[in-house]
Amino acid sequence: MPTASETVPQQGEMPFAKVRGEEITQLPLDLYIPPDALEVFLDAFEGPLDLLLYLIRRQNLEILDIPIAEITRQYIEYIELMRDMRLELAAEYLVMAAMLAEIKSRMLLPRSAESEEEEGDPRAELIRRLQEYERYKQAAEEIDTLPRLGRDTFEARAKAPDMKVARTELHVDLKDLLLALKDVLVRSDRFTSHQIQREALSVRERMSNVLGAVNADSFTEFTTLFEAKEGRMGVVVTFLAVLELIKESLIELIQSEPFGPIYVKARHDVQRS
Amino acid sequence: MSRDPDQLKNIVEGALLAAGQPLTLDQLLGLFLDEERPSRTEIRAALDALIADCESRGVELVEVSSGFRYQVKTAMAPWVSRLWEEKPAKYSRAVLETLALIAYRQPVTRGEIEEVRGVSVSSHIMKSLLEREWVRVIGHRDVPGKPALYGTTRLFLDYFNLKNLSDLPDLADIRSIETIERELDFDEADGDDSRAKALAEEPEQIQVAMPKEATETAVQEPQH
Amino acid sequence: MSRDPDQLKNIVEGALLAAGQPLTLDQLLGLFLDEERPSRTEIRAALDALIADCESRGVELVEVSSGFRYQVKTAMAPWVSRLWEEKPAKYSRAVLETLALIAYRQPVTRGEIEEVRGVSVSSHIMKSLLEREWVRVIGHRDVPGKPALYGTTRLFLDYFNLKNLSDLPDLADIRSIETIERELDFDEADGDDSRAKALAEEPEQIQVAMPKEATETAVQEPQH
Repeated sequence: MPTASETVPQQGEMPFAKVRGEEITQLPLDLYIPPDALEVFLDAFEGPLDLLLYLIRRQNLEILDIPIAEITRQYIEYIELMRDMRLELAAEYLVMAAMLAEIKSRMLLPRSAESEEEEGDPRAELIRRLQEYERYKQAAEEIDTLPRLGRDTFEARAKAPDMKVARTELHVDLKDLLLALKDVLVRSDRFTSHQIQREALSVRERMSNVLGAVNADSFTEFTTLFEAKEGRMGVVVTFLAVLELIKESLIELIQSEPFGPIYVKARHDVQRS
Repeated sequence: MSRDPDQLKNIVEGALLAAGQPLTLDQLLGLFLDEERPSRTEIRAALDALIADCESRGVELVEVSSGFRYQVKTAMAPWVSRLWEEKPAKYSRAVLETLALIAYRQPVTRGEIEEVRGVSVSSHIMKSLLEREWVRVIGHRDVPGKPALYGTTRLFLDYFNLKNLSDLPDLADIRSIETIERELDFDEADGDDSRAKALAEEPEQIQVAMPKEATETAVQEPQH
Repeated sequence: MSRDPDQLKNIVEGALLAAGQPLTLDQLLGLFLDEERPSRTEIRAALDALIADCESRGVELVEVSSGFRYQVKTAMAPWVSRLWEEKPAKYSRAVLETLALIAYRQPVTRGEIEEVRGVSVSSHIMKSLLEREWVRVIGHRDVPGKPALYGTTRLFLDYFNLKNLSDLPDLADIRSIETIERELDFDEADGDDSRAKALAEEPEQIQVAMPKEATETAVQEPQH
C-alpha cells in the first residue's frame, strides 16, 4: 500500500467541494446548496444509487435501516432542485425517484400479515441494489489505492549490453526454391521463348564471374579472363560468356591497334557488394 | 550442468532489467542453450536470491501476472515520479467502478454493469478501458443481441501489481437484515483512514468528497 | 537536511532504473524539494556506493557522456541477447521466386525479374536477399536508369551445397517437378540438411547439366 503521508494536506477537514476556487468543507445543514455548486454536486455522483448512498451515509444510517419516507423526501427535493436549475438530469435519477415514491406508498399502505410474508419488505430490492452498488464502489476505491505502475511504482530497466543479436537465419530448402521457380514458370511463358539450356546456365554463371572481374575504370586484358587449365570447354564457356555480355551491352572490348592486346571494360561502373 | 550460482543470478538479473517488462520462468529458461540450461528449481532459486538481495534497496523484484519484473519500491515514488513532468493519469470514479465490476464479475456484459451501477456506462469508458488493454471482449452472451462479455487482461493485473485475480482486495460482504442487527453495536470509530487519505490526495479528481460524517461511516466497511 | 544515507541511495537507484536513460547529477538533485535537497557531494557519495554495490552483480552503474546509467554487464550479453532473437519464420514465396530467378537468369535486373514474375519485386525482398549475402549486385545494365544486375554468391552455392550453378537442376526438368521429386528423393522423411547433402553427394542423380570437363572447370571458378 502506498504510504504517501507526506502529500496529505494538513487540515482539519477535507473540502467536499470547490466552488469558484473556494473550498467548502461543510455541507449546509439544510438542503440548500449554493446554485453554483449544484452542477459540481451532481457531477460528483455516479448516479441515483450513489446519491442515495450519500444521503444515507451522511446521516450515519445503515442501508438496512433506511427510513424510506425521509430519504425519499430528501432525494426528491434534490431532484426538484436540480430540475429547477434546469440541470440536465439523467433519466436514471427520475426513475429512482419514481421507485422511491412507490416503495414509500407501499410502506404506508396497511398490509395483511399474509401479504407481508409474500412480498417481504418493500425496501428489500432497493436495499439489495444499494448494497450491491456499495461493494463495487468500495472495490473501485480500493483498486484506486493499489500500487499502480507509473504512479506508485515504476518498471526498472537497465540498458541492454551491446550485443550482436544473433539473427536466426531462415532455413530454405532447395526443394522450396525449385518449387517456387516452378510456380513462376507455370505463371509465365516468357521462359519458353528463351529457355535456358544446360550449357547456357553455365555460361550465365561465367557471365557473372567475368562481370565481377572487370570494371569501368580500368582495362582488363582479355586473355586474363581465360585459364588454360580449364581446358577447351572452359575457354569456350568463357568466350560465350564474353560474347553474351557484349551482346547485352554490359562490357565492351577495346583494341587500340591492330593485333594489339584486347582489353575488356565494363560499360558502366561495376559495383561490388 | 554445473554452474556458478552467481553467474546464473547475474544472467537473470541482467535479463530482467534489460527486458524492461515481465519475463516468465520459461522465457528465462529460454535464454540458455540446451546444454547449459539450468533447471526450473535453479532459476527459481536465483530469483529468490535476487528478491532477497533487494531488501534494503530502492527496487524490488516481484512476480506479477505476466512474469517477474524489477520495479521501483513505492516508497521512492514521491521522488522518482518527479522525473516526469506529467502527472500520472487519474481515473474517474465511473472508470474505476466499471473496471471493478469487470474485474470482480467477469465475464460480464455492459448491461449487467449498468444494472449494478444504476446508470448507463458510456461507450467512451468502455473504449478507454479496451484501448488501455485492461479489458477485453472474451465472448458473447448467448441471448438476443449477443452482448459482448468483458474480462480483464494480464496487463490489468501487471499494471496494478497483481499476480492473479484472487489478489484483488476482497469484496465487502452483502449483509442481510439479520446480521446487521448484531453488528450495529459493534466497532464504531476505528476505521482505517487510508481511504480518507486517498480521497484527500486526489481532491481534483473527486471534486466533491463525502462530508466528514459520511466518510467515517463508510470507513467502517471492508474488514481485510 | 539530515537524511538516512540508505534512503538517498535508494532514491538515486530507483530513479536511475526507472528513467531508462542516463541522468545527470543535476537531474538527480532535481528530484528533491529545496528543503530536503542533498548536496552534490552526498549524491556523488550515493552514486559511488551504488557503483560499488554492483561489483558482483549482473548490472553496472556507469557514467557516460549524458550522465549516469545502469547497464547490463557485457558478460551477460550472450544470454541477454537471446531476448531479442527473431523467431524463425519462413521466407515468403516472393522471396524464393526472386532468388530462384536470380540464380537461373543471372546477371538479371529487378525489372527483368518482375517481368517474369508478373508482379513487382519489393525493395524489402531484394534487401533481405542482399543482407543474407545470397545475392549481390554484380554490375549495372547500360540502359537508361542503369539498373543493377544481380547475381548469386558463393555463400548461396555453399548454403545449398552446390559446387557451382550448373549443379542446379535443369529448367526443363523443373517444368515437371514430379521428376525432380523422384530424382531428389524429396519424399524421404529425413531432414532438410541431409537432403541438401544428398544433393551434393550424388551429382549423377541430379542430371548434371554440364559435360564433365565443363563442370570441373567451373569448380575452380569464382574467385571473388
